[in-house]
Amino acid sequence: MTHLSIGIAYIFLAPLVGGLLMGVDRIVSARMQRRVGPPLLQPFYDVAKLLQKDTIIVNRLQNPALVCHLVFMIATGFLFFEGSDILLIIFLLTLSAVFLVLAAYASSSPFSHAGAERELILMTAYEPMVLLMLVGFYKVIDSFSFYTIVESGKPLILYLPGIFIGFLYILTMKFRKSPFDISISEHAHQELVSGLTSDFSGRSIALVNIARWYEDVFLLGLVYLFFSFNVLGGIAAVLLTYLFEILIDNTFARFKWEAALRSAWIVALVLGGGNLVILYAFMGV
Amino acid sequence: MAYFTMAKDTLANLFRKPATRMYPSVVREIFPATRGHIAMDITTCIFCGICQKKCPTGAIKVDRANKTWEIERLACIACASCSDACPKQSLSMENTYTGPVTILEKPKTREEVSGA
Amino acid sequence: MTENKMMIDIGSDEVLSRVQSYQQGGYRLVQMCCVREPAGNVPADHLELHYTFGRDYEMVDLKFSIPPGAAIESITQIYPCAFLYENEIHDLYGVSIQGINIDFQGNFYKMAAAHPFNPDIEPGQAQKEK
Amino acid sequence: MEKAEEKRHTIVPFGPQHPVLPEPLHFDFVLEDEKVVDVIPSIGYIHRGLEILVQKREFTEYVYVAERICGICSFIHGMGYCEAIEEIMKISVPERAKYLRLIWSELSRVHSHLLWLGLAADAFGFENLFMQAWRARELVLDIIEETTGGRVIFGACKIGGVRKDITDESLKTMVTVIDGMYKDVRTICDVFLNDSSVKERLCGIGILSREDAYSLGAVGPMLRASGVSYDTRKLGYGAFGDIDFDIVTETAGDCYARCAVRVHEIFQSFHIIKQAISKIPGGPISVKVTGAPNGEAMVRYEQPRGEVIYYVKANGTKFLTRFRARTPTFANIPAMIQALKGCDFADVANIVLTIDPCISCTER
Amino acid sequence: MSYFKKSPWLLHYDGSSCNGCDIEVLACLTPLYDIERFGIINTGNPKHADILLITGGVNEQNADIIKNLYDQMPDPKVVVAVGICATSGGVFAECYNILGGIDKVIPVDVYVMGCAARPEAIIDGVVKALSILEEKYTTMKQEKVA
Amino acid sequence: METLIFLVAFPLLPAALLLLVPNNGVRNIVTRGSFAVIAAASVYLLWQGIGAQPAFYSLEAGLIDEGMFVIEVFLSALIFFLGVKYRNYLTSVFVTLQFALMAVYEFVYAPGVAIEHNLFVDKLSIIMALIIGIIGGLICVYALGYMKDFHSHHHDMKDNRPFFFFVLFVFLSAMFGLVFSNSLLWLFFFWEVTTICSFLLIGYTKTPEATRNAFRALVMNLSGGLAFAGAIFYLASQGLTLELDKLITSPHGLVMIPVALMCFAGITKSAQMPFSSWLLGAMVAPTPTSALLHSSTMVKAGVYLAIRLAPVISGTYVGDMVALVGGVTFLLAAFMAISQSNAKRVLAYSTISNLGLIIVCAGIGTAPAIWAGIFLIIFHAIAKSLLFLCVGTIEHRIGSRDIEAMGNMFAKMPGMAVMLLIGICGMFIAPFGMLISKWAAIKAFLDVGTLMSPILILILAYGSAVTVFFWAKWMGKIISANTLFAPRDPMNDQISWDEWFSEWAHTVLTVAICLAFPLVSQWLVEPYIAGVYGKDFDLTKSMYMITFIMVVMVILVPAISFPSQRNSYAFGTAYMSGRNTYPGRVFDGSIATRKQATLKNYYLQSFFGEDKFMKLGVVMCSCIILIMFGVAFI
Ligand code: NFV
Ligand code: SF4
Ligand code: SF4
Ligand code: SF4
Repeated sequence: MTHLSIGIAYIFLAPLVGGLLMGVDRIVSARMQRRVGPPLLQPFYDVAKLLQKDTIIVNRLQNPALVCHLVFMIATGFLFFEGSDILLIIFLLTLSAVFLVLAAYASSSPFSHAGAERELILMTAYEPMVLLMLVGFYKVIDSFSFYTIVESGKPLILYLPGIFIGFLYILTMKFRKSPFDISISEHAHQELVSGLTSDFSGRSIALVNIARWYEDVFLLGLVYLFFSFNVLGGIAAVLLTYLFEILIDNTFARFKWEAALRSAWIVALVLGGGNLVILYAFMGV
Repeated sequence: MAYFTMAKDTLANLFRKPATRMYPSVVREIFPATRGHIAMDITTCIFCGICQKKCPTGAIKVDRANKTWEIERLACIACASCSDACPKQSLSMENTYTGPVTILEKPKTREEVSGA
Repeated sequence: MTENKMMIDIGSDEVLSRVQSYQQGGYRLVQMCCVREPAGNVPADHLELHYTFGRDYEMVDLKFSIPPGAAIESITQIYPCAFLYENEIHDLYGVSIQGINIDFQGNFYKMAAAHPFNPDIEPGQAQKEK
Repeated sequence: MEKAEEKRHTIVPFGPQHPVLPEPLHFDFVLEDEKVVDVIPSIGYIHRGLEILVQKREFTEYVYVAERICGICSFIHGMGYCEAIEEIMKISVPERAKYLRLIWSELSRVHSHLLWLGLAADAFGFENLFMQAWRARELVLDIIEETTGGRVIFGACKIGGVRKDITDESLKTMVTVIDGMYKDVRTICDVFLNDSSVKERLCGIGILSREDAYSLGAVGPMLRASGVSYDTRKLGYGAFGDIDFDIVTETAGDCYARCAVRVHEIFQSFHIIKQAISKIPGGPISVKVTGAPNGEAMVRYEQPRGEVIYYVKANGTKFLTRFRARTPTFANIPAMIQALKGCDFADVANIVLTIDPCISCTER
Repeated sequence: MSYFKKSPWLLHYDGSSCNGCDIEVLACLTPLYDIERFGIINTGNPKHADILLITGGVNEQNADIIKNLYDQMPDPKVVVAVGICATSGGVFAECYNILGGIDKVIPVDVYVMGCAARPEAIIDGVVKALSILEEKYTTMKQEKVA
Repeated sequence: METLIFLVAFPLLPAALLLLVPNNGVRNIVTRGSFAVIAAASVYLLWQGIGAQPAFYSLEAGLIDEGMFVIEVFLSALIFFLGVKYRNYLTSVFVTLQFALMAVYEFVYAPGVAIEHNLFVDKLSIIMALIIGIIGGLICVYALGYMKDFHSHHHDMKDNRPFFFFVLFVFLSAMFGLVFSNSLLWLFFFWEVTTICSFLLIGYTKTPEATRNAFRALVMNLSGGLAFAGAIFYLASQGLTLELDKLITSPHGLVMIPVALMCFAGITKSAQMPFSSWLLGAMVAPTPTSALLHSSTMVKAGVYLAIRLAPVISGTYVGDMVALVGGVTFLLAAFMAISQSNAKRVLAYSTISNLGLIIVCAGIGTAPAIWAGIFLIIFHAIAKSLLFLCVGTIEHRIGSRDIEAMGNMFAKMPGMAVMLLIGICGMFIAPFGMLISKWAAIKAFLDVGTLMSPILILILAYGSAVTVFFWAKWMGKIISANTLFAPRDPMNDQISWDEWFSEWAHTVLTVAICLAFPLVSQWLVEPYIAGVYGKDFDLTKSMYMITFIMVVMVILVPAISFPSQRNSYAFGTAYMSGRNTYPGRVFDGSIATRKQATLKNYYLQSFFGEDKFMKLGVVMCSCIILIMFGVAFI
């Protein structure tokens, strides 16, 4: 029952936490660039404003697809924190991501289209690593459930250092940070204008942003699993990870799709695959 | 392989004071030389019209007969050509810039300036 | 280093051969431009064209004039990058230039006036002559 | 079987409003996946027709218009126009004015290059670097504003000299500020030149061979990055005759080389400014100009983006017959198109920006 | 309660400017002026933007573009003309290819003067535009209800 | 037993009828009627079989055996002759060798071999029978409409529909025979009949390309047949059993060689690398052929055999090698699918890829792996068939089978678009079938217990990642719009009733099977696995609930949110960098032109080029197969 209530708590709290984290992100980024940056609550203001703004659509399918994106993103996180099978949840995450891509396809401007293609490339790039990570969890804990992993008390990070680094690598893609912010961008630094969201407006972008908050919390939940043997340490590690992602964001030039795909695959193969092979070799099969 | 070349500086920036000038809450002093806007001392003006002739945008209108001098702020590029040329030094280049105006405040006709 | 530049008056018929020889001499195209009020004993409605070439720090300017409405040959066969200048001259002065490799057909600049630097010439006249 | 290749051609309108293009410029890109197969540019979004204003403004006032050809390389436009007139009118400008012109023109080169560094960083998605480059640039702008009265439009030149003097004190502080900037700019430039993720985006991208660069008429850093050593400053116009500097060249001809050339030119300009400050003579800063020009002149200067050519033709009245500026970006466009062919869509912004396009200069 | 004041997103379009104002607008984004302090993001995309910031005047070719960008922005929206060129055509007003200020093609709400407009002036202008934006939202809402 | 014989024999009746009565009206009635009968019979078989134990029957074989031998002689002669006629001598060589082996067997060993049960039915057979009966039957119905259109589009081709339908039904009959045979001899016989049927169907149009590809299919499958014959010969010569059920329970060491040979046969038939090219070549045939070959027949025969043999090879090196062939094929075929814009080729590569995964499951051969493998067969058959049928119909409407031509589908043919989308969802999206099986496959691979585990996981990880790419971009194409309100394609209404019926039936099945898969698992798959592996097997029950909810959500959320959007937002034109835009994504281009911004998908040719990976796959898989034989003989 408690698991279920944590799941439900996720539904309500994740956007708050996600939004705050994004607010922190923007301030820290600004400070790293020697700027002052926006107020902490800026992400909420943005979404509130977007909800008030008019929405112009290009294709009738684009908003339903975005609603699906959000709904399945929430479902993903809910099931994750409710303790369901993570493997299945990852598929759900993909589903949600596919809907985002479809929304971009539907809006059919050259830029959102290219953004959609690139997003798909990114998905292709990060997915192997995500799967390998789960397999690593399973190999160590013998379970695919959040709570079994947490309760096992095993320091996953010690078993899966390679996988953790690999996951950090692709986390940068999921957080849409430089060098992998090739498909979407709310700041105007993009040959694709705003990439995926180029042809969304008002409410549509609000949906995308909210879904992103949910996603961020879910992803950090995954990070937490590596450190779950110690609650406080775990939370600290999650925050440090987040900070590290911001640092990466501010110290890298954007990669091109080919470099993103190739490097992510190699990282997954070498770090993820290597870690797995070692696990299988040493932990007995 | 030299990634993270900027990391050290970036992290250090976290602990530096932001370079931001907190305009509008803190207003920086403007350089004396800055070309901000044209100020007029109508009392000394002899309405010779030189400034009008020297103005590259035609922002100044001098009427010799009626002894009026007008400037259209929305056309003045603050080049100080007029103030350089004014034989009486009636015109001077001040270093404060002209603030923005809304559509309502936009002068329908040429703004009359006498004094400031 | 002192500046080494000269301006040479030529006849409009020797343009291509001159340009050719500069090209062979390793000169590159520096600029082309057009003036409406030529100097000297050329009638006032003529246009004067300047083709400038450079090699190292040396600069040569070929000047020739053409009567209004005359058509000239493009030099893009010799200097492909000349197309920008030629299109510009066409749009601003209404000079019709034949055989430009990338011909914008008068759409180089979209302008309120047809040939603003040469108001005498009828709008569209240059195109018609082609 | 259908022709698969043609079916896969994506046509993308790029610009005039586009976040990576600070200025309006349009391309029709034909892409296959993300490879650029064909590109058709179109310009004219900033064509104002300001050259015709010489017929409406007196030649002494036209300098304010000439300065506004472009807000980035504003100073040299004003200066070039003045010097062309001075050449026709055979005015010899006081030495001190020459030095002041030199100092300002080099300052404007520094600010232009720093601006470019920022935009380039933005184009390859390095926001932090963009911010830092522009932060450093503000220091230069402060010097400029303090000495000329304008941040981007200097308004400091006039026919026969300059409008404002710089006090020796200011010159001294200028030296200290520049010395202070060295380190700051160095750290920024080191990232440009050494960071692997930056190199990944610059090395081998948009290669322009020496031959192409030469024959397509490229100028400035674009030309020098392809290994041609050509810098109009070597003509020794103004006070450059007394200044000692070497032309910066690179041989690779790619985006990285162009970036490196600009980076080195920033430091070179610092160096030149310091030399000039140490050599600057006293004396008047302008001479009185009377009469009207008659004749024609063609002069060239080194703008931040390369060689600019001014052609002035006067007819003895206060209104000139023709003023023409052939700006470096105009000359670089064919080379840019050449470099764009076959590149990646993601590199388009990079390549377009490495010519440091300035459309307002180009179209006037 | 409207949030437009807290989160105005910009679209910057460079009309026929000389770049002077253009780079000053960009300078506003950078550390020294940092307009993100006001929640401003330079979106570069009309569909995301609330404020259209235009530098430079209107010429024959970009008149359509400006109109088009304006049309693509969802309501409520305001237009800020930055620089003398954008307000009146400025020094180029008499050129054959300049139609004049931005208000020749779209309604302008705030005029920022200066050649080039100083970053401080641009910030003032944007701040001024915010209250107009808010007003527009209120009227828009009332219209919707009605 | 009667149902079995009925299913095998009945299709021959319509086959004969359709061949002899070349009348369109009769054909329509006979085909639709036979579909109903066959489908009903296979459901009846299910009815009989649920809860029942596997049943083995011994049929009085003498006459039948003789009959089969005669047919075999006849067919071999035919192929030999065709091979010579079309100068495809390799065919003739293979068929001669094969015939020689069988003849020797017939005369030397046959008398000594006693076959106890030649027919049998178990849960796997029932599953296969359902697929063949329902999906195969639906394809035949679809073919009615399609072939009519086909010949009205291609006047240059001879209308030989009676023959076409004849082969279709013979094919079904052979497939039924194949899945019910316990005797390897019979199995082999039906195996060869399917080979020949597919040869005839691929070559149907008689164009040079079709003939060439038909021969390619023939040669490759004959090489598999040859291996099969070799297996029988070996078994007989060693005095081992020729019965499937006995074979898979016999001790490992002895039967490894024939089993390896039979796996090889399975690999050829299921178009694994290096033999995938025949299935790609088969694309020249009319769409019903492709649908049939890809979903319910032919290739499924290959994986069926592999699944059957799984218990023997499980945990052996042969099994590992089989799994590797499947794995490599799975991965590389998925890569190559990315670079394709021809819809049928995408489907083909995806089939090859999915079959690869099934082969992996078979090669691993553990209980969970087999569970996954069987479900892959089921889900794949339905969804892939649906996709082929849709592509076929669309091709006739828009005149292209290129994915890039399918933009705006949603406006032009909404029904078709929905079906296509559901079919694609079925192939890769979470709660739908293929993903459930993939999920199970991952779980199965986790516990393989050797280093195969991480290797297969890696393969799966990469393979499924690219799968998302090529399906999603296709979906994107379908829902992207050129214009806001494209007129409905008038051709939409001309789609024949048969096509509509068949496609909608498939669509419903695709969704229904996802909802019903727990039942299928409980009633059919788990009992089968329990039977073979002797232990109870049950997958996390909680998963059923989640997938059920998910399927419902995936259907409901779009269904609710779409109509609610109807008029609430204003329409605008797409963003084109500020250039003027006009309806239909047209914009003002350079040099005063007006252009359409075209949106083409990425094919990443440089990264996922077909040539590169095809070569790599052929080399790798050939080596692995050689190693497989190597370890089998040792
Ligand atoms: N192109 C150009 Fe300029 C420069 N440098 C000038 O001539 O910037 Ni606007
Ligand atoms: S030039 Fe000076 S004195 Fe003459 S009209 Fe102008 S302001 Fe008055
Ligand atoms: S400052 Fe320049 S533009 Fe303004 S009024 Fe004086 S001369 Fe005219
Ligand atoms: S107002 Fe001045 S600085 Fe701004 S664009 Fe116009 S000319 Fe340039």
